[in-house]
Amino acid sequence: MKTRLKNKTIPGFGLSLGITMAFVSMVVLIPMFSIVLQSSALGWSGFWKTVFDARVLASYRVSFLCSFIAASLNCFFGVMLAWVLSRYRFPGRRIIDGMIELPFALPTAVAGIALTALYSGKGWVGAFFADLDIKIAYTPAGITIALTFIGLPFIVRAVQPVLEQLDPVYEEAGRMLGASPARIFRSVILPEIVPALLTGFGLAFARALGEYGSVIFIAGNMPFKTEIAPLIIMSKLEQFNYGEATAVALTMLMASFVIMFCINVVQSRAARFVKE
Amino acid sequence: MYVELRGINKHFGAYQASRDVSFGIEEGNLAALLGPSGSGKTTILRMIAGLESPDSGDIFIDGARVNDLPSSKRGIGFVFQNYALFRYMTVFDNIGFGLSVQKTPRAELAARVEELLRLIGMEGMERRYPAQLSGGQKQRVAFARALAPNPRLLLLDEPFAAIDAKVRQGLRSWLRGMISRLGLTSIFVTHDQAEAIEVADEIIVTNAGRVEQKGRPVELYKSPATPFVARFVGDSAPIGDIGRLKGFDGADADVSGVVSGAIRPEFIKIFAPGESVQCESAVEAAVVESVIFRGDALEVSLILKDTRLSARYPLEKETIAAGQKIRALVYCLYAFEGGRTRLLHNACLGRQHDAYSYSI
Amino acid sequence: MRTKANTWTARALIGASVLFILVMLALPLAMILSEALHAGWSAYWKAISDSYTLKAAHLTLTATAAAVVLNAVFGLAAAWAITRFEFPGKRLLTTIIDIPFAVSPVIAGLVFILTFGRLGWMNPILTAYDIKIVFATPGIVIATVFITFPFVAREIIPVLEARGNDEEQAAALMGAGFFTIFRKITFPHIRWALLYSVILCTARAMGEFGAVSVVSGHLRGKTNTLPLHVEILYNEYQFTAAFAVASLLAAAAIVILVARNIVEYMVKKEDGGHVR
Amino acid sequence: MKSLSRFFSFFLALATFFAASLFPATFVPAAELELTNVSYDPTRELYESFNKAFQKHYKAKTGKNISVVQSHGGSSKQARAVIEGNAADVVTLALAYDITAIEKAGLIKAGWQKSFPNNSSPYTSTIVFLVRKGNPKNLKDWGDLIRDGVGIITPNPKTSGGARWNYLAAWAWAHRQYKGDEKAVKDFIAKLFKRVLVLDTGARGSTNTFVQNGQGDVLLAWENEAYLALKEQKGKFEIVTPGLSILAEPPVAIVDSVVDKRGSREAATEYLHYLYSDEGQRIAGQNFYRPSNPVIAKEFGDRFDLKVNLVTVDDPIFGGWNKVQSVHFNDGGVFDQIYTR
Repeated sequence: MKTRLKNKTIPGFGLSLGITMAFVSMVVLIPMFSIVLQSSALGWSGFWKTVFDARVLASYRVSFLCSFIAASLNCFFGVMLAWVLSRYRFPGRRIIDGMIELPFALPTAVAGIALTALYSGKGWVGAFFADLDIKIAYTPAGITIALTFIGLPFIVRAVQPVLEQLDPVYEEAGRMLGASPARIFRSVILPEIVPALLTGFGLAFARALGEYGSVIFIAGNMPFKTEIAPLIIMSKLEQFNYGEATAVALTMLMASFVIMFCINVVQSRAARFVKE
Repeated sequence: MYVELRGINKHFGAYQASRDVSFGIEEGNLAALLGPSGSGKTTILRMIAGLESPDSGDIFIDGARVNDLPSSKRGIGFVFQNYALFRYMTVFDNIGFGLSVQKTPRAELAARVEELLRLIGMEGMERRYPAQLSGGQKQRVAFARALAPNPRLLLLDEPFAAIDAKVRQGLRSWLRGMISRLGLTSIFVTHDQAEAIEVADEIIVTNAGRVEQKGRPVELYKSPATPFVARFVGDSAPIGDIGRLKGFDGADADVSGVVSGAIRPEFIKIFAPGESVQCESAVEAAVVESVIFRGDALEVSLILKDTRLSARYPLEKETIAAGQKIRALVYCLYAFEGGRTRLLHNACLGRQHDAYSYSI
Repeated sequence: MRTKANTWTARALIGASVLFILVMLALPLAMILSEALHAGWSAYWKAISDSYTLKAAHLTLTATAAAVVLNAVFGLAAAWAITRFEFPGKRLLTTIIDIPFAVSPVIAGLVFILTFGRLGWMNPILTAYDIKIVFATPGIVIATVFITFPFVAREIIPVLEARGNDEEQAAALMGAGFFTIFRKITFPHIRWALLYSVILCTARAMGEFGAVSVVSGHLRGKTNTLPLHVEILYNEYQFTAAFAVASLLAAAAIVILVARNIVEYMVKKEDGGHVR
Repeated sequence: MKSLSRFFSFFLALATFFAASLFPATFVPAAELELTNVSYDPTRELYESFNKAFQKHYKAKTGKNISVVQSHGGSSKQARAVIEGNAADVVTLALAYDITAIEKAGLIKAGWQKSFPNNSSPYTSTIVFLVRKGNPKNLKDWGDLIRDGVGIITPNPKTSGGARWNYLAAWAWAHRQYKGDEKAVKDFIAKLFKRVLVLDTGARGSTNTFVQNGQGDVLLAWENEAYLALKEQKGKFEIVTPGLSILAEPPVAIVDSVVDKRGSREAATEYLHYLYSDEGQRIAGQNFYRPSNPVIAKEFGDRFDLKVNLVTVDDPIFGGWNKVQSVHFNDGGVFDQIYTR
């Protein structure tokens, strides 16, 4: 199909789009196509039977619930961190700012064994809670902590630039109109950061949903209680059950795609307000 | 004095924003803080509002010292330079924000907002978002928002800087009318002297952190207290050494050691070729550099004793052209004596001619 | 601009945020370090210099280098195509590029097995040319490329979009070729964003566990990356060795984060603009 | 001209893409003769010492140097990798079912289990209990496990070979204990798995959960795994051999399609035969695996309780792996029913 290119003045269109399409097809499209191909071998009835199997549904529940709680925890602390990092000068600020990306850089397996060692009955933190007869590792709480660790950078890094570039004049206008700092935060600053916050939340949620490496160490993997969806895929694979594994994988893929789509919609809608 | 500043000093690091600033403003008065950018006028406004706190000195509103009062408790309405409307709130919510903070009942709030919308001539626009308004509309909403909680003092930071020229004129007179109708003590900051003269009851000229002069526009124009005010307010041409002009030379003028000064265009009278000349001894020879048509008169730029001056030349007189030699008489000028400014009349004119026409 | 923390709420917010970072990030790091040095320096050094560890480190560096190079090339090409031209399906292309962010690493691994594995539909072609991808280094490279696919593109596109393309158009009108325009006009503006995203991409690539473990086959000394080696050591009761190698990865992560901070500082100093 | 440059760039990209990713592969120097042994979790220590001995033996016998590349992981996970293309010359997995899966995928010829003695199982093991020092909960046999307050650790039978042997051993005991009453046996197994605290994916993961992270009161483990734990963590644990257990036969096999392509059949056969040699059997014994050669087994008589009562998977209760897999472990099987709470 002949694409009618409006601005052909800048060269390099063929080259750049060519490379882009080559990569996108080789790395994303062809592999994704394989998933669809493989799970279609299952047929619709097989697909629904697998996806709505009790244990798979339970794993969705565990995965979605823990990912949601982890992402929300990250929202609360992420906004606080972004606020503190962008508004106050205090000793150690640069070190804290530097550490935010650690979950990106640290391998998930390493995080997994470290968190498990930390929160299990004998670990530094775990022992403390064990005395209070509270188990963290091998429970959904453990999963949530691992997912919070994984998702932490997304929200801080989404909200921080917005706060840093926000013109202080809005807060001053709020103060002049007699609003208390809390009210100013709620009605002036929050709306400004909500789009970035939702984007960060979406990314953290999608990332946590698919996390495997760190979670299997701390989860305990008890069916119906702490077995996460990626583990279902893995265990179905280990039973040479490719069709069902890809079926579950496809539903996860669908969920993440919906989340990413919502993020894009939110971003474009928010841009409408800010047409300065 | 309704608003009073006494001995205010403020510096940001090494930069001294306010040096011993003291002045007062009468209740119901509309005052302008006029000065070049960076002269500390905005800082003064922000200190009154409580957005900045002075290093030393006191601020009084309605007789009470407010230094320790937070901005929200000073009963001040503030209009920001680029409006600072809350982008995610409708016009209605923006205007009603101040009242909703005071927990005003819904109905009363709505009534007040509707009243204000009528006041600013924007009925029916409650549901709009700031991004959908023009610059002028945004400024009026910002004005209404500041007025909503019935402040006792209104502060405006360069309210028209961000508005394009032709809308600005209308907005200025609209604002002038609003404030005088409400009888609300107001202070606004501007770097545009025409705006200050046109809108304000009184003007406070600031320069490098100090108050140069405070007074009604006519006063500032006619009797500037300092060289800065003379040069800044109205047009004037600087004179290196006034002694070199006839009638102001050392001999009979009672000035000694006076060096520089400034001449306003209306201080100079240009004689058409062949026109009878008063006071022959004080007339100076000059060459016309350029002639610009200014609507009601011609603005003539001329070189007199190698200093460039500008003067007005009525249309009905015989036309003159660039390069033509003419004769001009300097009625009076501002003499700068050690930081103070004094109006000096041309000695040879004697007393009989003290009244001269001013065209503001 | 940042103020000194003077109010009570400011101090409380800072305290809470710092505590959150200490518990969530500093504690696991400290855990890794303490376990790693548990048996003293000699054991630590032995674990680090063990032949399998070195082979794993070699493979990790090779795979990371290949992945970062490929992603950088893709990122630049995609950013150029997307921000400099108008063509149908552009928004869809940007969403597709973001898919790897939202997809679970497990699915990523599975996807490549289904495409390039013995059961994959591309198998006849691969065996015909005797090309081995999965269970060999190319498989690990492509899995790492997938995981870090959007990093560079996602970082450069906003920078180029923010700047608009009038400079490039002007240069093109004056007859400049693609490479001169890119080198002289575009590259200087995205230099820092590119460096910043390459750093993040490297960090994430080195730390990938889930996807790589599916396609790796765990052949000791041949297809084990460092994160996989950590899991193997952990499963061989060599806990101190596992944490020692983990501390190696954590150290690499910290070095990378310091580099990121330096880059960000340079950007702030140079044009005041915010990289992200 | 326009489409030409687009097409050219498309190919340029593909070329750079492949070159860059293939480059590291060709770069790795091809070692001399090399065997790949894909094995399951707990045999790491066994094959580490065995491979060293085999290298010496093979050098002495044929004068050629040989290196053995090991790969360890959950038994069925490893079988899956081989099926997907992980080129293994030999596989030494936890249960016959996993190797049969590879056979079904066409990589191993049928009748592989007969090509090596003792059902192609050079070493056997059984399932025992690992408990804390002093056996605080006084767990003597399977019956004690379902007492209240007992925390059990075992891997997930759906993903771990070892866990399936645990399950079969428990089933065999319950079958004898309740004299074949199907409902009572299922009820026992359900109660047993209700007390499981953590279901790791692999046998070694479970051991770590019990040993390193101190979870639960008893670990159902391979005999060799239990002894290894004793060696690693001196004086913290002790072994309890239940009255009845299962004869776990982890089989070995040559992957025909790979050895034929690589021409390593001769070396691979030699490798597996060496497992049966006295030297090989002794290494197995030292690593807590029961040598299949009775003579050597006696040498380790003090270590292994040779008199323990063992049932095999081909016992009429089970009827071989295929039946067991479909009845108990496949989706919807007995194990799944236990978990549809």
